[in-house]
Order: sequence, then C-alpha cells, then structure tokens
Amino acid sequence: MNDLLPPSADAALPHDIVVAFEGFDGPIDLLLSLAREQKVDLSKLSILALAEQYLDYINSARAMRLEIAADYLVMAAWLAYLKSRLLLPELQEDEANPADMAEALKFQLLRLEAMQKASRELLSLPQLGSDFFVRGLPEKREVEENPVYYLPLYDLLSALGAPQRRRKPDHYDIAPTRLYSMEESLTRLRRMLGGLPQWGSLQMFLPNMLGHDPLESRSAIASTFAAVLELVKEGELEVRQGQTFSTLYVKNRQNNDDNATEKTT
Amino acid sequence: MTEIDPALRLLEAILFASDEPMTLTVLQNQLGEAADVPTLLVALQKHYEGRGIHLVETGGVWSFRTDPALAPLMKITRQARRKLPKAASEVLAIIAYHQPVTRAEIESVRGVETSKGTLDILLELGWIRPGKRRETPGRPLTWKTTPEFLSHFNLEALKDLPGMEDLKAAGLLDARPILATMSAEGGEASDPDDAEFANWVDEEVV
Amino acid sequence: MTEIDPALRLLEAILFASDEPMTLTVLQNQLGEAADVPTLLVALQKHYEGRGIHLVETGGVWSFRTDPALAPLMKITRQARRKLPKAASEVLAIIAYHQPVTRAEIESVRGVETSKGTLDILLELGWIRPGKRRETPGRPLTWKTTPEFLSHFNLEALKDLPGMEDLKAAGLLDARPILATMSAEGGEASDPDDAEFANWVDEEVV
Repeated sequence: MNDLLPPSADAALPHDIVVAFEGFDGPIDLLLSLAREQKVDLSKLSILALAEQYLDYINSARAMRLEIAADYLVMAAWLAYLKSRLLLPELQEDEANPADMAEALKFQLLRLEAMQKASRELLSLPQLGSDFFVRGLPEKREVEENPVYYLPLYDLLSALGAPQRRRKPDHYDIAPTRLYSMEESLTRLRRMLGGLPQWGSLQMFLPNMLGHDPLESRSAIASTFAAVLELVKEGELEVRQGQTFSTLYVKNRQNNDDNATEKTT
Repeated sequence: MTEIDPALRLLEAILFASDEPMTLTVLQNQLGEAADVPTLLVALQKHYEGRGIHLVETGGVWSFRTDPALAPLMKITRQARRKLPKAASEVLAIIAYHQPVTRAEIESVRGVETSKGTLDILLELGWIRPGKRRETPGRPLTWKTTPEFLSHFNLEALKDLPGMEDLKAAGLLDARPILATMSAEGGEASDPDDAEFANWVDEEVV
Repeated sequence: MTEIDPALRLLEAILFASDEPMTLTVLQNQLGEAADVPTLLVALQKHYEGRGIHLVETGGVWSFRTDPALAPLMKITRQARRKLPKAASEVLAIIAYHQPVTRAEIESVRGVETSKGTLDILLELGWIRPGKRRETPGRPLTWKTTPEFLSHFNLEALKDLPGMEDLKAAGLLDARPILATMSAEGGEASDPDDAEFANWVDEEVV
C-alpha cells in the first residue's frame, strides 16, 4: 500500500499524528477520542460524522506513510461499510440494520468511556501505604500449639513390642552358656591317663553327660578332642585312627615304650 | 474512665496488634462462642468515629487504619504510589466492575488485545485473581479482584466502587462483545485477516 | 462523637502508623511548632486508659502497645499435627490387643506405671473407652478401643488387626539379641513371651 504514496510524504510527516497513534489503545480508544472532539454528549453522538472523522484520520495517517496496525484498518473497513449502509436506503432484509450497528458502536464507546472514567476514579481513591496506614508497629502474639494427635498403624504395631525391648536390656542377665571347657578336659584326661596302660577309645574319656544340655555334651566331645591333640603335642599321648570318621584311640605314651610299633591299620 | 466491656477491650487489642485485616471467624474464635462479635465490632467502629484511627471493614475483614483525610498532614515514609500504566488501570477497572470477566470480554470492552504484562502487573500487586472457568466453549478463565484490592482502596465492598450504581443502572456493565457480532454479515468472522475486510480497506480508505 | 482536637487526631494517627516509638522532638516536628505536644500526649494517654490499647512512654519514646494484661487472652492457638507420644502408643497397642484390660494389667505388660495423662490423651482422642468392671477384688475398670480407633487406623473390625504371629514374622516383636535364640536344638517356644503373646492373640483378638 505504501507504494501508492509519494515518497515526498516523509517530509510532511506531522509529529502530532505519530504521537497520537502511540497514545491510543486500539481503534475504539481512537474513536472515543475523536468522539470527544464532537464535544457532544456521547449518547447524542453522530455515528456517521464519527465514521467520517475516523476514515479521514486513517487516510491522513496513510498519506504520511505511517504504519497502521491491522485492527485500526479493520475498524476503518467496518466504519466504511457502516457509513455506506447509513447513507444508502435499506437493501436486503437479512442484513443487519445500520441503525442497530450504529447503536452498538455507540454503546461500545459509552462503555469504554465509562471504564476509563472509572479507572481514573478508582486510582484517585485513597490508597493503603500512601494515604492511609495500618499499624506501623505490629505486635507479635504468643502462639500456643494445640496438638492434634495421630498414629500410623506401623507405630501402633511396633509399640506392642516396645515393653519387651525396653525390659530386656534393662535387666537381662546373659546366662553363662554351660560349655565343657578345654581346661576341664585336660585335667580330666591327665587324671585318667595314669591308669590307662593300653589303647583306649576317646569315648572312654568323655564325662558322663547324661541329662545334660545337648549343647554341653557336644562341647565335652569337642574339648576332649582338643585336649587330646594338646597332649599329643606335648608328647604325653599317642592317638590313632583307622580311617576317616572311625573311632579314635588314645594311649599314654610313657606306658607305651615297649610296644611303640604296635599300630593297627 | 468508665469501665468498658472486657470483650470489647480484647477485640480492640487484637485488631490493634495486627497490621493485617482479620476475618470475623478468626475474631470469633479468639473471643469465644459467647461473644457477639458483630455487635462489638460496630460498637468499636463507633468509638473510633472522628478519631485519627478508624476501624474499617473491607471485603468482610476488619482492620484499624489511619483516617485517609489526614494523609496530607502525615509526614511519614510512604510507599511511592505506583503509577499504573493506562492499559493496566483500564483492565483493573474492567475486572473490578465487570467481575468475573474473561480475558476476551476485557478485550471486547477495550477493543484491543491485552498484552501479557498488563495482567502480570495486577497479579503481582495482588489485586486480581483467577475465578471460575466460564462454562462456555473453550472454558475460558475468568478474573476477579482480591480482598487485598478492597483493602488497598479502603472499600467495604464492590458495590462501593466509584459510580458502581450509576454504571449498573445505565446498563454499561455488560461485557458482551458488540462489534464482533455486528462486524460481518455472517456474524462470526471478526478476524483482522479476513479477506473481505482487507478489500474494504483498499476500496474505501485509499 | 464529640469533635476532637485536630492535632490530637493527627498525633493519634502518627503514633499508630509509625514503625518505631517516637521521641517528643520528632512528634513536635510532625505536628508543627504551634502544637502543645506534651499536653496532647497526656490527653491521648488518658483517652486510652482502661482500653485494650495503651499509649506508653518508655525511655522518652512514645508508642501504642496493647495492654500487657490481655496477652494471655490474645494468645493464638494453633492446631499442630503430632505423632502420639510413645507411652500413649504402647498403652493403646496393649488395649487394642488385650481388651478388655485393666490399668494394672497394662502396667504389668509395660513394666512401668502409666501416668494419668496418657490415658487422658487416648480418652480425649476418643480412641478408648471404659468397659465393664472386672469381677475381681477391687472391681477394677477395664479399657476397650472405640469405633473411632478403628476408623483412625482404617480398620473395619478388631480382627483386622494383624495377629501376633504376623507381627512376629515381621520382626516387630523382636525383643532381644540373636544369641538368646541360639540356646538349644529343637527349642520351639522357649521364649516365655512367645507363649504370652500367643495367648493374647487367641483369647483376645480373634
């Protein structure tokens, strides 16, 4: 569109129109401002005259090669249409009545004007922090927390074991585990070996554990065996075993010098 | 001094201690079931009439504040009054007077698109908040003012907005779009890109 | 209202809005040369005598303060969600699994005395209630859980509480170090507590 305009138009760019365009919030705002130039009560406004004013304004702006936002052009188109409808007699029934269209535009202008006025009035009301003030030195009030209790199911269930957990560490005596010690076995073996001239099975040296705790019986076997090994190491005792897992035989070494070679296979 | 009602004293102290407005519920809780808080509030409000401090109700909350009429006399560090851009003040007014109102309705009143920054300013000031969605196609969000808005402008209720009654009586608080429906013969298309409009522009304006 | 001195109104508003106590000099500056500030201050102080707010002078500075005597009444009470104290949880668990159970029985299970407050908390929560008296010497009161107890734990009935066996399997009842359980070969129920627990389950809960 700009191609249609003479390049010389730049020189004649009137400053006030540029400023004016920047100052408007859209075509209705511009229309409203033009309407005020008619200096009549908006309700008595001539929409036809206003449409012509607006089209003139847009035309002169275009003549200045000003960039005009699309919505201003849309309004121009609509007003041009409205103008033609207002000037021409009624054509078709199905088309909107131009008087109604003018009335609608008038309403829109009145409404925007009302809102612009309201916004000015609103912002000229006394405002908090500049015209009136709240307490400058607010006082802290004491806060009391009112507990609202809840309990997850898990906590309820684990609370059941809590008395046990608490009681045991308190007075839990670690009962001495009754085990047959190696010292006991050594003493016992040494005492018995004196009266043992020949090979005897390890079983013979076990203490009588009848009626004792099974754990204790087992410990007696283990400690006796360990004691035997100890005595062998010290050279007091000989030990032999026919094969894996068979009976172990022991014998006092001092009583044994003469038949040292007597070993079964 | 004449003895004053202990409940009234307590109410006075609680309201006075705070720099924020308080709801009736909070006050009732504090004073206990037996207290007739609304009556006490009115009595207290009356006591402060004509004094330098007023007890005011704004949007259902109560607070003490200085008499606005004293403003010019008070040499107090005051917040620089925020100069709202024209667009933001218009949008604020439209939301305040038309609420709940959709963005499209705001735009139809102003006849121009609302830039994103405009609503942001008002949101940041805490003066507007989203309302319910409108049950129309697209379910657009509506906007409303906040209790802080009322408190900031010392307004008891929305009906106390300047000129509210007149505007309502004049039927100017109708947010329905006007030009959009009138624009084209078919009614619907108000899109600026519409080819028809472009033609008119060329024919008529050039 | 009677007309009050404009200077007094202003003084009242200034003292209210100021964010710090004010000296006589500052107040004089604010009100202007003509004002008799000390007299005004005394008048204002008198006006607030016996009310919920006092005008106080401390170390040459003036400020409004709420009446300290009202502080206890101004206390803000807040609901704080808290986990039930340990002692109360134990008592609750014992009542849940042993009910109906007397206080003496609870104490013998817990091995410690139960403070009055503990049962009170549970009563106040509505989780326990008194049952029938036990027909033993002294006719002690028994305790049971309530429907509110069940609903708090989302249980339909008492039998929906996990049984003792389940709890044991989950390790929730583990009471002692591992060594203790090593004692003997076949040793089933060698833990005296096992039998005790088993009994509870059989007799009380099922």
